[in-house]
This record gives sequence, structure tokens and C-alpha cells, in this order.
Amino acid sequence: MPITTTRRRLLAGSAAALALPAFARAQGAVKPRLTAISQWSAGSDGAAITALGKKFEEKGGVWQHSPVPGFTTDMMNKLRAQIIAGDPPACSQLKGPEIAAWSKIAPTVDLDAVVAAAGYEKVVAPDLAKLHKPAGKWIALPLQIYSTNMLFLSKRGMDKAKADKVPVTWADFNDLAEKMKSAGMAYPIANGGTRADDGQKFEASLAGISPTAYRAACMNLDKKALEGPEMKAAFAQTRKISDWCDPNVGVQPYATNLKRFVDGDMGMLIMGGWAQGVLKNAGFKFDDYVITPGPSDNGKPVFLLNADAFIFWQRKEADLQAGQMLMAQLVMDPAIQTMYSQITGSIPVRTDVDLTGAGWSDGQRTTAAALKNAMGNNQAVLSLAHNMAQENGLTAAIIDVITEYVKNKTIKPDEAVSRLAEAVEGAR
Amino acid sequence: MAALSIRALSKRYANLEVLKGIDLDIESGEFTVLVGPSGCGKSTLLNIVAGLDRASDGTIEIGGRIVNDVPPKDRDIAMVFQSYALYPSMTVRQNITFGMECRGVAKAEQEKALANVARLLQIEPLLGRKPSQLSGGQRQRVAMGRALVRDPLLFLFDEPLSNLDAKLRVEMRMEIKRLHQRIGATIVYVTHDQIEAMTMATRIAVMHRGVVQQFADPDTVYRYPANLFVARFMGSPPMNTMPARLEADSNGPVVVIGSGRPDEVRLRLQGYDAAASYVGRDVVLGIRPECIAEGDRVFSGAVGPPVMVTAPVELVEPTGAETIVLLRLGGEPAQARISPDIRPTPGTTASFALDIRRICLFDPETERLIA
Amino acid sequence: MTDVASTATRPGRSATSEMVRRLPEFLVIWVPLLLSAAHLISFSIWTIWISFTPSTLIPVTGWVGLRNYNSVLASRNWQIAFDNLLLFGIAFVLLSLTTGLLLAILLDQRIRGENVLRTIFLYPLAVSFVVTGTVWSWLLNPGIGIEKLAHDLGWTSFHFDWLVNRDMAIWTIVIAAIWQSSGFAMALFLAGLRSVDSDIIKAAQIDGAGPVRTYWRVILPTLWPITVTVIVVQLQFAISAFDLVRALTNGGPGIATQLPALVVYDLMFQRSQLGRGAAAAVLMLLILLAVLLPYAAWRYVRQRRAAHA
Amino acid sequence: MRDRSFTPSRALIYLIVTLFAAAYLAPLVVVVLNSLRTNEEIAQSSMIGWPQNWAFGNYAMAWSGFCVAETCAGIRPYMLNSALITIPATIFSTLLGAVAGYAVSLWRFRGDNWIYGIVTLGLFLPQQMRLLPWTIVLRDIGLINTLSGLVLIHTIQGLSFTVLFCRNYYVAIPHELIRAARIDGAGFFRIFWRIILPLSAPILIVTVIWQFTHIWNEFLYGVTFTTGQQQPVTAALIALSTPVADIPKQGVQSAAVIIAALPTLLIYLFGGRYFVRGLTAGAVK
Repeated sequence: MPITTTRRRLLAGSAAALALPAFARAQGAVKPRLTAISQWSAGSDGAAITALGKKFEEKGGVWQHSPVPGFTTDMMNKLRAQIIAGDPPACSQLKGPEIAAWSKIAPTVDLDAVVAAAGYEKVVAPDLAKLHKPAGKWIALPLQIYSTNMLFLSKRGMDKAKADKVPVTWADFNDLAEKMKSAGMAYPIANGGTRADDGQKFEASLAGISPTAYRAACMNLDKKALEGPEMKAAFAQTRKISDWCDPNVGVQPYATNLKRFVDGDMGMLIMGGWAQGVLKNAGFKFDDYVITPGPSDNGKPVFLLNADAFIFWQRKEADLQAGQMLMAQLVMDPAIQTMYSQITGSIPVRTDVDLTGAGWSDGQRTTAAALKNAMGNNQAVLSLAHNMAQENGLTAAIIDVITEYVKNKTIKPDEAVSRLAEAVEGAR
Repeated sequence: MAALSIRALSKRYANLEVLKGIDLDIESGEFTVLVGPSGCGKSTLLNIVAGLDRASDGTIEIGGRIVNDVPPKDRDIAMVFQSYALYPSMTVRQNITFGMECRGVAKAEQEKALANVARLLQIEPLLGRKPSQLSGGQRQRVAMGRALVRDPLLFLFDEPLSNLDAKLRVEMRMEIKRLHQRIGATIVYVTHDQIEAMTMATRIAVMHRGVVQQFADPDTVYRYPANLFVARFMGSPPMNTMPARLEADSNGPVVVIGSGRPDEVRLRLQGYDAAASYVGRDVVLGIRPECIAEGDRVFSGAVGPPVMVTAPVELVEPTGAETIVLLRLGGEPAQARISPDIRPTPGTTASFALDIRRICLFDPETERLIA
Repeated sequence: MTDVASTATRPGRSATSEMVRRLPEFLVIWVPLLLSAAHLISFSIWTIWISFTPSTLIPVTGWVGLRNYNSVLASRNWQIAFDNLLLFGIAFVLLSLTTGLLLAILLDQRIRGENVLRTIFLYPLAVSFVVTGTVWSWLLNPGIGIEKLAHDLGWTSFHFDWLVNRDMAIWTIVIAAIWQSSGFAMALFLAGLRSVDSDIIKAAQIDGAGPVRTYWRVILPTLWPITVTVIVVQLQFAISAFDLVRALTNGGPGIATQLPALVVYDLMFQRSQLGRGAAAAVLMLLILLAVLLPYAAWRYVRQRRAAHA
Repeated sequence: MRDRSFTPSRALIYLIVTLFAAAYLAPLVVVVLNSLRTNEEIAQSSMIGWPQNWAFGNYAMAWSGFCVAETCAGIRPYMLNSALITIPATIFSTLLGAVAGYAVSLWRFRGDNWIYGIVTLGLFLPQQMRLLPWTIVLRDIGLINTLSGLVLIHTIQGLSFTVLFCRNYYVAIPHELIRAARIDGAGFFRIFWRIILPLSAPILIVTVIWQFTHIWNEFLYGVTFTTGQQQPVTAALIALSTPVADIPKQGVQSAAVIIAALPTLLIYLFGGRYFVRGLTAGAVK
């Protein structure tokens, strides 16, 4: 059966390739149409993609979005089914190294021309850009950026603990947490207990301790780095964080704790910028909390990069091709990125967007500044917990170890380090 | 012309042979009863005749036509089942007309046939009811009605009375027999009840282990059972059978029960010429209970004084209409059927009259009737 | 019973037209049955084949021998899943069996409102596993569920945190699964109890047996065939439990409540390791066979015995 | 043992039964109560509580208000999709299963035991394992992203259950009934239609209930093999229940759960009595 898949794919691919020169003409001749698959169905994600669709329609396009509610896996099942059926969507949500992996199973659109026309390459972080042009050509476009290790501080929580200094290093962080605890907060940290959340606790710890070690261990899977002393320290820090979390949260997401966080029953939250969108939707105000880059022991911000992106699949229909070009232009458009990020709480991919306007929050400005700063210091790294650093199989194997460690306090950091190395070996 | 001819019919399931070369010829208008203990193959035979089961070998002719490959509906037969097999979801009327509906008989004709049958069986008031609202006897009638309405060449009955209580069974037995006399249909009737066989049949086929043991009219089957199996199966109580020895003196053959014992019984036989070759050998003696009676009984048509024996009485069973006595003849147990008002005392001896004209002798090896 | 098919296939002039006439019934019988059987066989063979290939995102050809099996068997996820399956399978089957039986016996006491009660015990069957998992995750979560309620009502020493306790979390799945499916066992047992010959109950009473002894010695032994059916149905539920676990604990806390079906799905679709996922699926099939073959043998022996009797 | 007089032991029986009933009802009660509480109220206290302000708006929101991406039509359109998948698939799998079960039980034919055994094994084949093969099959017959494709899947997979239960039910029907009908001249279909089907109500109720609830509640195939506006109601429920970027909306979610479960709950409410009866007839053989 795979053999026929391949043949069909090749046929479809060559047909699309032949059609390429007709692009410009086609765009003018037909009404652009876009079929898209994403898992963004609810909350600010749903609202943002809906707004994007509206813009697409304003430009005269036909917007055909299929949200796949549920887990990312369900979205990928859908995508896989469409690809196997020889009917991939014109464009679909996909991120990180998965872009490279998936681009091997079906032909993608070469976006180099349109990216060059928009001058996009110059305004995108190089590490990020690399993920979207796995074979040297742009086939996918990042849309928005989050840092997964932003530190949210509850204003009321800070008041309760009589603290006014924003923690910079892990030592500061640990002191503040203890202070909050002695001020009567049973659980000073408002993180949840999902797999990704546990992964974030660890990656924030390691990257904060040493971005170099993080890069070597989590991004390059360097065997020595994986067994290095920073790993052990990171696990120890992770244990501290999880000890300050409410054990009753189980596998619930952090959002369950947001009200306690705002009320000052919990003081801190290590989370991506998307929590701003959630807080906003829940009716909380921006001045209920402060956002700052996550703890970094060298004092300079570390940015754990998480970017959502669209990958473009080759289609031979002229209207879909026109739609893809329109979509690509929209995704790279600063105005669109502004609109999108203002809904979701992310920051734009483009580093040249001005965030001083009224639509932006302090948190977003802080995040954008942190990104710039981190890029300058080579401290912008790719998030492991959110599938930016490794392919899903490896990520899942690593997160298995981390989440088990977080939930099982009898596992010693030493043991966790060796288990992690084993898991990486086993999954490779 | 034979209504039904069965030739060399056999049926095997995997490694089990249930019918072994059956040959039967049934004349038009006959009421044939296939009787035998359960597992003898009689129901299988009936199903093969009906076309509900296939023969492994042999042929079946109905009305002169070989029907081996003819589906049941085209064999011109009707069948009444043990459980009646009334369609539970249909009314009596629909049950009876279903076959005509399947054959596409016109509505008016269906009504006419239904009316006839309903009148014949007196089930007019039941036509609108469902089978579950009928009593056992009523269901039985409806099942017969369903068969009758087809007016077939051959009726097949598969133990149709065995689900009825004793009283109803006797009534229905008579009714079926009356029906047969009235419409003169050809009937093949399967039962394990030898009384039904005796009372209804014009000919009985006694079956055992997939073989027809005897095929004859009821009197012949009763008086001259072809072998020990038939002798013991037919009749209630069955024929007394006991080991004996055939001897001869100058006056002819003498059969001795309990030879050599002080109470041995010696019976002189008359007209048993066929038994001559068995003189000096062991035989099995068969005598019907009604041929052993109280001492002063005179058997009808008997000439001369009756043969008398004195025998110990072990058990007495009065049934009202007669008294069954368990006694010992030359040490062998035997049942006697005596007048109801005579009650010998168990543990004593009494004298009995024997009707030695109706004694049967069987070969102990082949179990076949000698004379 | 009659061998109809062979009647029709006997050679001869009329046999052909007979075949044509009976074509519709052959189509209606065979097409669905063959489609169903063919999809099961071909899907199984396909999965077995994939388990020997290096497939990742999509199926590809190639041969890697037992590599996928070795890696699945060596993974902690599978080991934990297998241990959990043993515990969950045994605990769930036994408890749902006893719960179902207890409910059936109680309902069998000619109590008032039996219809209402029976519906109450049956309705969880109507609810999807996803909903069951979500709702029980609310109730069992100590922060927002029963424990919170008890604390709010002033019973502050009340402690029920199984859902977030990695040693006990598997039992929350047992609880939710029993809630969902013990009605099925109850229904079967109840009907079984009702079909017990009332004469033998009278006989037991005349023999002087009390209610407990009557149930234990006389009635329950007649339910044995039903019990086996319930066990098999519940076991297959336990082995293929997926939606419920995914919604209730999603395999957590940590990976404490992994189950084979979860591992299969995770490998195949989440981790894009189709070959390993297929290997795990084949291992799951083997576990199923280990349960089903003895059952099939038992049925076979029983039928043979019944045929001879 | 089965008397109706009121004794201490009977009081105990009532007590135990009541406790069990309460435990079984508790989740439903909690969901119903939550469907009448506002999201904020739930977030502030716990999942279990009496509504302070009756939030009937949750139902309007769930039925036709909340958004799945661009589509803000509540679960209403998805209910229709589920019905369009569930009803035909239930009818087809039940009817075909009844015919096949009737054929297997009452008209023995060569290989029947084998094929019956294989088909019933399908009950045990894990769902996840069949996802990719079905993708390939649907692609090859051109039914991917159509409701017909899902109807086909559920019909074929459903046969495992319907054939098993119908067959077990039909083996108890006296063979003489079939023989009588054959002598009457009825063929395969006429016997099925006129004699077997009218007797099948108990088992058909079981298979209809079973198939309906299973197909209605199915999620994995539903989201994988449909697109956008065709998705079944389970997809809309999931959209509400796993918010990646939203606070939990347990009030609306509870209302949606109630609405989505209503068809299956009603089926059990009205068919439950027959379900028990037919289940026994079909299962214990």
C-alpha cells in the first residue's frame, strides 16, 4: 500500500511542479481558496485563527478551515489520513522538527520566492528559520512565538509575601517561594500537572541553570551533556518547583489554578505567554500580575522558544495554489502577526514589529525584549516540552522520564539523569 | 401405484450411520406408522421424505416421481410437527393460509380452502387468535389444519401427539384416525408410542438402529413379531421372553422353561413345524401377558382343556380393567394379565391357564422369529 | 440441521437456475460476513507486517526483524502498562463481577421500584467513555471533587487523593470502569437468576436451606455459564480500555496508569513510531489470545459434552 | 427468601440498594447541577455544589452558542452529523447482522462456524489498530472525508456484535418452525421477513441500543475521517473539554454533555427493560 502512496505522491508532485510557472497568472484568474487543518478550536487560539480566516476572506479568498478538537495527536491523525489519501490540506498546523519529518512523506510548496519578496528571512530568529526550511528551502512559515519559561508573578501574592523584587536567578526564585510559603501560601507555585507542564518545569530549570548545557543535552542530545552535572542540578530544581505545586492538581492543566493565582493564594507560575490570553479570557486584568523572563543563573534572560507554524502542502488546483500564496503573504504580514499575537498573548515572529502600541501588554513587551536580549547572548533555545527541540518520539520518551520524576518523589535526581540518558538511547 | 417408495435409503453423519438401507413401499390411502425408540432414525427418515434432510444414498419416490432433488415445497406433501411449529407471530388464519400465500394462490381460493378446513376441524372461532392464546389441543388442530389445507399426496406426522396430556392424546388419536377414514389420505406417521401405532396404523414399520425391523399390518406385528426387538417393543406390558429349551418326544416338540429345575415348565407345542430343526437346542420363548390368565379362563376358539401351570406369585398390580401379576415360570419372571376381580396373594402360588397357540419361539443367536 | 447449500450446488441442469434464483440470499449472507472477516484478517496481517518494518510516520516497506518488539518490551512504558493491565484486569473483572452479582441478587428480592433501580444501574452504559473519564476526573480530583466537598462541609480530615497518587491512581480507573460497566454484569446475572427453575428453589427450601445457603449452593452454581460470559466481555473491555483512561488520567500521574492500548496509540500516532506501535498492538493481540483461547477451548469442550449428552 | 413482608433484613436490602443507586446517580447529578452553575461559580468553589444563580444560559450556549473555531453554532450541527452517521450505520449493521445471524444459526452452510468465529473475534480487535488500515481502505474506495465512509466503517465493524448476538438469539428458535415454513414453500427471505423478524424484537432492541450508543459515542474515527462541518458531536464535546488555551468552562461543558448524551440516555430509559431481556437471550450461549 505504501508503494501506491509513493507513486501517487510523485504524480501529484510532478503535476504541481509543472503548474508552478502558472502561479502568478493563476492567482489573478481564480478565487484563492485555502483548505487548512489545525487543532485550534477553542479559546484564544480559536478566536485568533477565526480572525485570520476573516482577513483571508476580506482579501477575496475562500477560507475552509477544519479544526480538529482534542489533542495534537488527533490533528496529526487527521493530517496523516489526508496525506495517505493523497488529499493533503493546502496548509496545516505543524511545528518544530516535525516539519522536517513530515516533509519527507509528502511534497511541500517551495516558498522561497514569496518569503524573499516579503523580506521575511531577515526578521526571523535564525534558529527558528532553520526549522522551517529543513532542506534549505522555506516550506513552512512560523506565525507566532511564545517563550515557555516566562515567570508570572501574582501581584496579590507578592503583596502577601511582602516581596517587591522580581527574581532573576533560581536562588532568588527559591527564596521567594519559601517566603511566600511562610506567608501562608500552602502552594506558592500555580503550575499544573500535564505532561507538557512537567516538561516545562524541567526545561526552565535546565535552561536557567545553563543554556549551553540545555543546547547540548536537549537540542543536540550530546551524550556527555545528558549525563552532565547541570542535568542533575536541573532535576533537583525541578523537584523543588514541584514540591511547591499543589499535589492535588493531578494531571489537570494550570488553568485550573488561575483564580487562586490571581487571588494571591498562589504566587508564581512558570508558563508560556499564552497564559495571558487565557487570563484575559477569564476576565482578569493585566495589572493582576507581572510577567518576567524565567530565572537564569547568569542573569541574562534565557528564551525557550516555542513557535506555531503553518506548513504548505503541494496541491495542483489553481485556486488552492493561489490560496497558499495569499495565506503565506498574510502569515508574514506584520499587521496580521500583530492581530494574531494580540489575541493569543504571543509575540510576533517578526522581530521588527513595534510593540509600543496600546494593543500590547507589558508582558508581551517584556517577552519581545527578552527574545532580543537572548538572541544577542545566544541564549534563545528551542523548547523541548513543546516539541520544538526534538521529533515527537524522542520528546515523548524524554518527557516520560521527567513526568515520572515529578510525580514520584522517591526517584533521586541521579537516577533521573541516568534514566533520561537511557530513554534517549532507547528512542533513537 | 405406490404413494411413497423408498429404495435402499441410507444416511450418514460424519462417522455415524443413522439409516442403513431402508426399503419401504406405501400404498395410496395407507396410514403407515413408523415406530421405534428414540434415536432409531424414524424422524430422520421422515425429514428425508419431506426434503428437509438429504439422503446419503438411495431414492425416494412420491407419487411415482423421484424427488431426491425436489425442494420440500414441490414434493406435494404436508407435515405436522411435534411442537406444531405454528408461526408465533401470525394468527391461526395466517398460519393456515401461509403456504397458499407462498404459492401465490388467489385470495378467494385461500378463503374457501380455509373455511373448509376450519369447518372440518371445528376451529372457526379460533381463526383470529395467535398461537400463544391457544390450548395444546387447539394448537394441534391448527397444525393439522395447516397440513390439511394443502390437500397433498402425502401427509407426514412427526410425533404430533407427544406434547398433549394423556386424555387429550387419546381423543386426538381417534380424531386423526377418523379423519383418515373420512378423507382417505395417505399418511406417514412417526411415533415412539406403540399404542398409537397399533391403534391408528394400517401398516406399521418398526424401526431400530436405522433398520426397519418389521413392516406389516398391526395384527401381524403383534402376533408374529419378526424378532425379539419387535416382540419386546410392541405391547404394554410387552411380550414375556425367557430362555427355554426345545425338546421333542414321540408326540412332537416340547418347550421346557427352567429345564432341570424342580419347577420346570414343559409346554407341548402344536403346529410348530418350522421349529423342528431347533429340537435339542436353546431357544427364546415369547408369550404375551394376555396368554397367561387365571386358571379357569377359557381362551376364545380354544379346543380341549387349557394348559395349566402352578406358579409363585411375586407382585400384583390391579389397574382396574385387569390385574397384572408378576409370576415365575420355571424360575423365569413373566407377567400375566388376569381378570380384574381376581387378586392372588403375593408369596403364594396360584394356577394359571396358558394359551400355548400363541407362543413365539426365537433363535437366541439371530433373535429372529422361528415359529 | 439441514445442509441447504449443498442441496443447491448439486450438479445438474436445474442446479444452475437454482443457483441464480438463490443468488440474492447468498449475496446477503456472504457479502457482509466476508467483508467483516476479510477486514479483520487483512488488518491483522497488515499490522503484523508493519511491526517488522521500520515505519515511522507512514507505513513503509523494509525489514527490521524483531527490533520493534525488543524496543517495546524494553521500554518502561510497556512494562508499567503490562503490570497495570494485570492489576487492572484482575481487580476490575472481579469487582465488577461481584458488584454486578450483588446488585442482581438485591434486585431479585422482589423489591419495590425495581424498574427504576435497574435503569439507574444501567444508564452509565449509555454514556461515552470520554464523558465518564472527564466526570470522574472532576469527582475524584482532591482539589475540586469529593475531598474538597468534604472539607467544605467541615470534615477536614477526609482524605481521598487516589487520582493524584501514583500508587493508587490505577484504582480510580477501576472505580470509573466499574461504575460504567457493572450494570452490564448485573443485567446478565439478573436475567440468569430469573431463569432459575423455581422448583429447585422450592426443593432447597424444603431441604431446610436458608436464603444464603440457597443462593450459594443452589442458585449461583447455575449461573456459571453467565459468569464466564461476563468475565470474557469484561476482560476484553479491560484489555482494550482506552478512551476512559485517556480522559481520566491520560496515563498519569507520570506514567503510572499506562495501559497497553494507550501505549499502542501513543507509539503509533503521538510518537510517530508506527512500527513499534504495530509491535505493541501485536503483543496486545497475543495477550487477548491468551485470554480467548482458553475460553474457546472451554466452549468447545462444553459443546462437545452437550452434543454427547 | 422472596416474600414481601417487611423485616430487618429487607430494610438492610433497601438500604444497600439505595446507597448503590446514590453512588451510580452521583456523577449524573453532579453534571446536571454543574450544567446549571456558571463557570465562575464552579471555579470558585468545587465541582460539587448547589447552583447559587441558576445558569440556564449554559444550555443555550451549549446548544447553539459556543464556538469551534469559526463556527459558533454550539453542538447543534454536530448532533445532526452524529445522527446522520449513527442512524444509518445502526440500521445497516443490525439488519445485515440479523440476516447473517439467522443464516448462521438456522441454515447451516459450509464454513459457517469458521466465518462466524472470525467475525466475532472482531469484538476484541483494538480500535487503534484499525485506524490506519481504514485510512487506506477509505482512500482506495474514495470515501475519505465522507459520512458514508464512517457509516461503512461502523456497519462492518458493528457486524461482529450484531452477528454474535442475533445468532445466539436465533439458535433458540425451534428448527421445526423453519421446516414447517419450507414445506409451506417459503424461501430464505420470506422466512426471515415473515417468521424470524417478527420474533426478533428483543434481540433487535439490544443490537440497536448497543450499536447506537457505541457509534454515537465514538470519537477517534469521527475526527479522523471527517472534515470541519461534518464532525460528530463527540468532536465538539472534546473541543469544550480539552482547552489548551482557555480556562475550563465546566458549566457549558456539563450542559453540552447532557445534551449530547440525551439520545443515548433516552434510548436506555425506554429500552432498558427490553435490553436486559434480549441481552440474556443473546449473550448466554
